[in-house]
Amino acid sequence: MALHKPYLDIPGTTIFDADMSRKGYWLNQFCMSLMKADNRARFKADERAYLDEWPMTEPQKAAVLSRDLNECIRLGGNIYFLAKIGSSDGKSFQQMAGSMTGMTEQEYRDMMIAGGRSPEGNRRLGEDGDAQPHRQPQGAGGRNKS
Amino acid sequence: MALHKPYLDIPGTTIFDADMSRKGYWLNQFCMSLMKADNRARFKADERAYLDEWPMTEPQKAAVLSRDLNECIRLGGNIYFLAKIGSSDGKSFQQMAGSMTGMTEQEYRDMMIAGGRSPEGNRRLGEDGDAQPHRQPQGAGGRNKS
Amino acid sequence: MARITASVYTSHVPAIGAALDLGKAQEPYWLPVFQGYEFGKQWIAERRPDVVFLVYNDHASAFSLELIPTFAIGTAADYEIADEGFGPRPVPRVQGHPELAWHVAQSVIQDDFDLTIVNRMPVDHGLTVPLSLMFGERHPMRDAWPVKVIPFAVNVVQYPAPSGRRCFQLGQAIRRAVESFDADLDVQIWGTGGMSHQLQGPRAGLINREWDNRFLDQLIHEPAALAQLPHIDYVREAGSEGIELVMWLIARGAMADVAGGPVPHVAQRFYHVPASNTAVGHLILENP
Amino acid sequence: MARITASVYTSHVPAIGAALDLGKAQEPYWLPVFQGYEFGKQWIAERRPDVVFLVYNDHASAFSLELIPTFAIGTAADYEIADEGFGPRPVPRVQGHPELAWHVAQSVIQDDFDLTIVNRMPVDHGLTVPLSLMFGERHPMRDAWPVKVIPFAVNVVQYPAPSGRRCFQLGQAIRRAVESFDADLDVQIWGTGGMSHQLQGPRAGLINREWDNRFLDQLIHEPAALAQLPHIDYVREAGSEGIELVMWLIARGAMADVAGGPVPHVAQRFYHVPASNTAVGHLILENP
Ligand SMILES: [Fe+3]
Ligand SMILES: [Fe+3]
Repeated sequence: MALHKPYLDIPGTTIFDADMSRKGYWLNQFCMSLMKADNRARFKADERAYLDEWPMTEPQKAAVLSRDLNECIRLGGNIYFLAKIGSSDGKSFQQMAGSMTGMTEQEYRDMMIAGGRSPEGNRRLGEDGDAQPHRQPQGAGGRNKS
Repeated sequence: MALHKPYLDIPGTTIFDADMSRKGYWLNQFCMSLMKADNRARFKADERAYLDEWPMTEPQKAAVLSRDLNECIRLGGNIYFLAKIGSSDGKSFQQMAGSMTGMTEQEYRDMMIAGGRSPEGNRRLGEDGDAQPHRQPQGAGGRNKS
Repeated sequence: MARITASVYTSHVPAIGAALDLGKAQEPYWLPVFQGYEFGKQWIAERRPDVVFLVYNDHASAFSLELIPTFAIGTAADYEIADEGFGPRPVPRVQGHPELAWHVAQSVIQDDFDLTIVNRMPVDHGLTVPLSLMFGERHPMRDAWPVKVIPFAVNVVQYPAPSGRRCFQLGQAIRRAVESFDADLDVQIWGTGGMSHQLQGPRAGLINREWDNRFLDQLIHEPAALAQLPHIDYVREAGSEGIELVMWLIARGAMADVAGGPVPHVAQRFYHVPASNTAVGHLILENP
Repeated sequence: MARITASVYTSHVPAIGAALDLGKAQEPYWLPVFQGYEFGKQWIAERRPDVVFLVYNDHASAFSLELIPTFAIGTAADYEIADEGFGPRPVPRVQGHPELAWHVAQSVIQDDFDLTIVNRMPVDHGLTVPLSLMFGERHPMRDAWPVKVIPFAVNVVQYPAPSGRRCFQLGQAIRRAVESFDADLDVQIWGTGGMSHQLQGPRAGLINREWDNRFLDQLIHEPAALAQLPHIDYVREAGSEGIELVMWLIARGAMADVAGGPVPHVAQRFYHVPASNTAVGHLILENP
């Protein structure tokens, strides 16, 4: 409480502040454990059993199992920690980042080669850029939805 | 080099600065390991074998084996780390501190009850207080020597 | 809004903890020490704070030479009691106040203090002995400490410790942070360690009664001037471990008068030699 | 006396390391990136420093949420390569410079920066990718890096990161510390991370070419003004991970002109989009 959060009006963006850090503590510490090859092997052998060793919430475990990174972030995960899951899966950082937009891998890659996502319309909530809530998911994810 | 050391003129005193910290790194890390009951038991069972697990110098190991705390400090030990050895031995901090003066336990205790060691003559090297190099060891240690 | 109601200053000699834990508090050697805290125990029973912001130093318990933070703030919900080589002290675990701790951490980092945030930190005698002195004996399992505690660890083991000036400024930043926390909390800030003592070498056992009492005088009446004292003066006059006294300046900097408020009321002042190797000093300052 | 001869700025994108390690440097996607560093590789071969003071951030590799230092200086003799989830990068271990590192640590702590001193710290892509970019491929066992490195880790993962203003002041303190070290050493200071990128959420992939280039302009010509930029501007304009750019201000603050010396010479300026999710920026500034 009383923590000033000037960043809440930025669309599609979660700042890893005190509240998120407290919420996601064990989710992130679980991710950290994947930096050891032994733990990666145990995780890959039985993901559910490995997750159950950690005092994470059920929604956090479900989000990890389904590799829903947006949900992981909503539940307190930080992308640098979550990246250990992707690394364990053999995914690149571009594949991980792209997965949060709804775009296909190729669509996201093409966007980046074309110069990346524009800040226009994406600086503040209420503008009309492609990162705004009313335009999610993007790309093929969005087309599938509609 | 070039580290300013204004404290070198204080008698009977070693400041745990960068140089001491580098010199005593493994000696102190060994001490730190004695915070675990298992390690204390292994150390007490075979001190030499336990010390040999650490990349300490031979003089450091010898100083630990002989419980020569002044020598430990000269070799980079810090008193808060070294205190773990004393605790493992069941020694109080007063026994440990006293052991570095040459006084008997009773002499040191009596000095403290009488108000402690005076700063007079002990502020700078070259004065004539009881902590000056030319007056070591103190108490019974000194009498035995002469 | 949260407010700092008082500051408490006390030595945190490990032997005091051992005397309590081994039932020696009534022995002639220890009686005068504990008598000096009788006032404080009653005083705090009558005006129990919600949170104690407890400034202390770790004595190679949580932090080895692998990693040495100058300032570390504990933001965890609870803290285990450190095993300092003879098993953990038989006292309750320490409950934190994560909301206020994070608020202070965020605020003072944005105020240009370069804190280390810590979520796992066994706490040693530096933190538990002051709790025992002020709250008396507590059973490790059946009891709990009657306050939440925010542990704030200062490096005074590895030279160089932060300067007195820096500590005094930090205290001021902590006060601003606490006062901007929008819950109705009474917060005390405690500065611990000292007074004069030296635990090492042929100069072990040094005590400087005059210097200590001048320190108490100045801490009360002219803390800003006291904060200018260089590190070398502490070591020369108050022993190599006397440097712990810089931590008292953090607590003092958090008092209202430093920010132009009223002068604090001296509720208690106590000084005794010795407790083991150390001169025991204790002050209670109230914000009127 | 030791001296800071130049500062180098570069992104430290992990995919650049992966591209090098997997032999993809000649592919059309990566070629323009590595071409931007051809100048730097020749430049540094001709004026190889003795020590690189390498400002970077740890990406949840050495530091978990258990302990988050705002500023951590590595004083160890060597550093292992972190396993970031797919095994350590196949590059040589990093050799430190303990004497100079301790000297800087002691000096800037006494200058009221509250560093954490670290003697064991696996270093991740934030530190190794800049080394690879400037020194090229090195075999992990047969080769060594041609310089000693002092790793200096800045928290930009847990909000709040230190302010740009604080970073810029710290750079000035580092310069004073290096210049008071009485060995004849050429020291470069590197600022790494950035430029615009966002790795998370529906806004992932944000790139702001105009803002980045204005940042480069200002960093060169008016760094003191740039240092006043608040955190929120980085996030809004350059993406949530764009905040890494505050680290460039540490390196910039260490340049001679900030202390009244001559204006630096811009030896190299390079900008390219994209490398994976990120805009790559690179500058070399020489103290004349
Ligand atoms: Fe202490
Ligand atoms: Fe980075």
